[in-house]
Amino acid sequence: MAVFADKNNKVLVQGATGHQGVFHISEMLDFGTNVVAGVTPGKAGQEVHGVPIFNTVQEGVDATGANTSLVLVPARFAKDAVFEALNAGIKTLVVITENIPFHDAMEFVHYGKYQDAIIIGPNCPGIASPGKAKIGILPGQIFKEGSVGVASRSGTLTYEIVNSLTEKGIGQSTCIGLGGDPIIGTTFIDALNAFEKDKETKSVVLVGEIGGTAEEEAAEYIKENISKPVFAFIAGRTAPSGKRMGHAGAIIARGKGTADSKIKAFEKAGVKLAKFPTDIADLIEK
Amino acid sequence: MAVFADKNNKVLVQGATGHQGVFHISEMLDFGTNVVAGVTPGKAGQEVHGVPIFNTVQEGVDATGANTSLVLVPARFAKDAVFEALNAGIKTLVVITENIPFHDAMEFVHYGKYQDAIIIGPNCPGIASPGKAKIGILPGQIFKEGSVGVASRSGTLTYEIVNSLTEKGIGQSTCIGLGGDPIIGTTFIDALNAFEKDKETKSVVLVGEIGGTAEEEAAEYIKENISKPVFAFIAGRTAPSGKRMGHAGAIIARGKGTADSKIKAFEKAGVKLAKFPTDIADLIEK
Amino acid sequence: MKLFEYRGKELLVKYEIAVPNGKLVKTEKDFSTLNFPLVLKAQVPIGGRGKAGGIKTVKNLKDAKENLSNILGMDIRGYKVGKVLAEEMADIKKELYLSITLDRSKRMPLIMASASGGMDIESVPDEEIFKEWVNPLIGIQPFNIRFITSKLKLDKEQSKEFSKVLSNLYKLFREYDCELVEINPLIVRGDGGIMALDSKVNINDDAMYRHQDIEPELVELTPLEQDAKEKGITFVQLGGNIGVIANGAGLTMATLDALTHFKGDGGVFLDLGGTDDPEKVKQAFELMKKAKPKVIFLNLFGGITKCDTVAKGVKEVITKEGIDCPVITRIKGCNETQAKEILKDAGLITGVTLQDAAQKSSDLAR
Amino acid sequence: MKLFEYRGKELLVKYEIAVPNGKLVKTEKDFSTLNFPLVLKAQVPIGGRGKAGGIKTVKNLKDAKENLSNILGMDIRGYKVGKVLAEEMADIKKELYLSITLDRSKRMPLIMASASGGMDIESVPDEEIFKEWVNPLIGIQPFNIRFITSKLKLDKEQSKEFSKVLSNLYKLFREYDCELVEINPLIVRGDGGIMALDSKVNINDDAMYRHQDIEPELVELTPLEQDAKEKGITFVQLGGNIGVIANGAGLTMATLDALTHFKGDGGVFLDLGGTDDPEKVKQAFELMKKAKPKVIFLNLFGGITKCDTVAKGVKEVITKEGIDCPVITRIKGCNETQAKEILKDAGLITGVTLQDAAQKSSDLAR
Repeated sequence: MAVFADKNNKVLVQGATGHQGVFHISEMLDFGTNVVAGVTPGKAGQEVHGVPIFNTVQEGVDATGANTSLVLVPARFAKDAVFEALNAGIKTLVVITENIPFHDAMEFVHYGKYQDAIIIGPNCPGIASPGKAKIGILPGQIFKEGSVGVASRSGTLTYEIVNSLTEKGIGQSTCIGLGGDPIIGTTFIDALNAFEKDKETKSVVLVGEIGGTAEEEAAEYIKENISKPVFAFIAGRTAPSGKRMGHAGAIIARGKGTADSKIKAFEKAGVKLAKFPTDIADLIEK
Repeated sequence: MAVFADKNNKVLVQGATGHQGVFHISEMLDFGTNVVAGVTPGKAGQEVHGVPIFNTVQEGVDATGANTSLVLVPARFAKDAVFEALNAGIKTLVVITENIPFHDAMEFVHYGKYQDAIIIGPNCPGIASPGKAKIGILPGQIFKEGSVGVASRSGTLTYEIVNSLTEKGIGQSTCIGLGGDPIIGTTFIDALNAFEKDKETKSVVLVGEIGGTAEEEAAEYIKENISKPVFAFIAGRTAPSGKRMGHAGAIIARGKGTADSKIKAFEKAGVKLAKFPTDIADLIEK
Repeated sequence: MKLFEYRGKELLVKYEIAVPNGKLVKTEKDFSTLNFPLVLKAQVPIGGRGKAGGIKTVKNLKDAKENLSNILGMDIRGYKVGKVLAEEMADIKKELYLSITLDRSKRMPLIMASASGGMDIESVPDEEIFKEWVNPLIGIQPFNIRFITSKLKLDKEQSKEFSKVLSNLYKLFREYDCELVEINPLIVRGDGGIMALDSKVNINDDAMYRHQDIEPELVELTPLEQDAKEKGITFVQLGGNIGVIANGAGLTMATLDALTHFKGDGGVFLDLGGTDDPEKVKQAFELMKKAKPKVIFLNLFGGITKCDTVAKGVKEVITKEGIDCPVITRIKGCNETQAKEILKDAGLITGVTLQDAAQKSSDLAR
Repeated sequence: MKLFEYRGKELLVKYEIAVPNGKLVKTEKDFSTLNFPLVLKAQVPIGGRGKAGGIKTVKNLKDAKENLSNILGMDIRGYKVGKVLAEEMADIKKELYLSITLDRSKRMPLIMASASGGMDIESVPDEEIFKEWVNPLIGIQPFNIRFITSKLKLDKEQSKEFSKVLSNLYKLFREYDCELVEINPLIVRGDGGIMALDSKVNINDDAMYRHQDIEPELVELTPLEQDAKEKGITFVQLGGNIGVIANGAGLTMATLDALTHFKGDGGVFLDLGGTDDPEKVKQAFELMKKAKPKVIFLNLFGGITKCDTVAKGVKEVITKEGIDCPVITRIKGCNETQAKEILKDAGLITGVTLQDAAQKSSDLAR
């Protein structure tokens, strides 16, 4: 099983012929992902690592049966790209692009709901189910098949954590980079809900950070709905108020979104918290 | 069972204190409908036939648990009323109002899909499941409990047909007035799909008319998906091209939407067609 | 409401879509600001005016005067020409087709475009027409425009121009609550610019209250239909000699169908709707009388509307004002017995069933 | 980007929301077009300026000149006042609160209003704040406005005015890609009109490219932060003395947290992001040097970015340009062994684990 990404994803890459596109198509193919199409307007007929390029998503879908899109286009074209994919019937979207105006993200997240699609991101590294598929830009070599589900608002921090799990022999079912923006399509709650249902997943790791109340809501959700053990790490315990810490979403605004509040909420929900990112593996081993 | 309307509908009426509202709340209560709330901005605290009136749909929903709305407000306020009901969590809407600009209807039909709601109408008489509930302005006395499902684009014509069924002792599971506008929320296909699943419904009557291609699409759908016998009547066999025959949707435009085309499509799909509306009962009896 | 070409073009200009230099012309003087050669075009709310002689190219003033006087007053399929648009000839390099209309099934606006413009779109093969749907929740998006534009084999500059035209045309379609906007042909000029040579703009009647800047055109309806519209009565004039009054559009259509079955010929479609207001019944009968049918067929189904209430209204009109043709009635539903009594009192013929009444009406009209 | 009050008000006026007659004042002359009494308001991108003495009421020119010179140049919580807005006193009958912000959980704009305006909204009891969410697919609708307006106990005329203000404010919020628009207080004047006495407008940085009409304010960032922004480097100055360079925002934050655990004190947050461009690594180190930390802690996780590529960049900077503080490194991931060799060559201290390196850094900085 695994969640959101597995052998059933037929992946189309929007922004396929750019530097990032070419590189990550190759990386995804190496991981075993079924990359079937690329889209760059005006470049139909070309190929990238054997993957055919189309002018429009619809043409790519019609020709290859793609059901998933990886969005790598620049921020100012991202909304259009997501709308195009949704209208062409794509049901799983992974939006890597960062710096998308959040009003754009709001619109496409709600339009995604209208189209019954799953949107992961924006401003995320994507998703990887070891042994099955990687849709995104996560480094392939850090993963190992297993039963820990990981959902995270941060990129490198997740790699760090996943890598430490793998080093200790703890494999992962699926790792989801949810994205560091204030508006994201798939939240901790969506991920928890999917992991709870997934037979392959035995425990869940959440990697949170300052800003917003997604962790607090996840904690409430865990209390009522999640039977599997949940572990968490929260970044930004020492971040000052009012400063944007790298991610657009990582900001303590008007006293809301502190790491303390998130840590307390998780503790109340029985979630075990790690002090250092690399501690998670030890917590799970216990 | 029955479809769309039964004892589970807790009905809120938007435009409750107007002439139509007051009259039809009484008629619906007589039919046995669970009318729980009315909404007219500025009239909170009043009652109509014992039904409490609220200023907003949200207040009505919060106080009464209403899950269904009957929209009786004037055309220029209809879009706002539908949006308000959808945002308040109403999941079944019956929009009686006619002359709603179709761009407004397009927007609320798609927004209804986003909210996972069923919208019947606009420009329709509503829906009645004899012995269970009536949500709309159909005359209560013509119905009889039974197993024929009726879906129709026309009001009085449906009453005529239902009445002739009842006179011959043939009862109905649910009668749905789909509405006479070019843009409607629930189509023949939606109705057929619901009737097919409904254990109480044994056969289906479709009442179509000129304009659009809803009947042709229904015919295609019947071929593939419907196992129950379907009967139909099409109005407007002698209507000229380009003239709007009463309903906004009843127009043959650029050669499309003729009764002939619809009749042929139904015949191909094995649907039995009545020459006169009052013949349907005879066809079913056979 | 269908706008005349020249008024549709005023809207195009408002949305920054270029049209030829032109104006309505009535007298010689009106030509003074225009450069020959010109095209004179009869303003009628239907297509096919070219074949009917409503479009003429003129090279000089003499030519223009002669043709103008021919076109003004001309009858084009029932429409008398009252207005003529004169436009300067355009330098046509390419003719495209572009329209936005309503897809009832998908419940979305549908964009259609073709590189084969200038002819009736019905006669263009399907594979040469490119279609794109716009979701009303998000409106037109760059990818919609890109798709259509990419199919038309335009060069880069033309594509850019065409994209603007399409984007603006969609705006017009939405903001003016249109049922249809069609430009055929939309031309590429010698200098690469894009220009609308014709316009069909059809605004949703139900939304006219939002568009007070658009003066209603009165030419679409017959005088009686116009009269009915003002009174809020649904009234359509047809070719035959039997006037049908019923309540509800579907029932009225079904009644006309029943007449046809018995070789009768419907002349008026009059839908009383849900009314049981005697005043409205009276107005309806008066309108019907003005249409001078040979027979009137009144078909009522009583639901929320009580049959006897309508019958009383009918009786009052007929006894007070008289009627000079036979009236066949067929009454069914709520309080039908009382209604039948009332109408019998008023001397009307009552059919037992719809078939029976339709047959009687058809026989009497022959 | 947070706009100064006066520039927020320019936007309000653009959206037909009334503000007091006023202008920026620098010299005596600037007061000539204003009617006393006036309010002088320091323009800073933070709240609480009233308490800090940044707002003064003045009755005459003498008063005004004196207070203006006091306020200009004043330091308000780290912001030097460079601009003062003078506004005519308004006739306040009632003070309301109105804002539109982003609800991250619902992923929708959130309207908040209260009849208790004029004070910090955080101190208004929850039950006196009325909330309404706007779905971005359909935008603000009459029912949203009706709900908020009905709660504020306004009379009919005021309600109508307030509805317009809210509708226009939402337009501004959407069209200018705002994160926040807040008017506190929004007053009802003696004559019944509605007027904005203050404005907070915060535009999403990621959308600034769509708003070329808005000149960026430079006051929010420290000079080094501004420099970093121009170079596209994520750089935040904090209170402490340890400079942290890591790749990825979450990892950088976690590194700061680890320092704190060992009683270290982060002074710079520098996120290299996904780069392995030696030029960018160089720029990052140069910026860090300018911030004069006591210790630099470089924490790298190599994923797609190879550790050795970054290490080469670091080595080059350090060997070419030197560095005058200890650099502790902790390297993990792709090609970590090679990277460690390179950095050792460059004379840097390598920690084995995150904890180890954080402890070393903290100890050295003490």
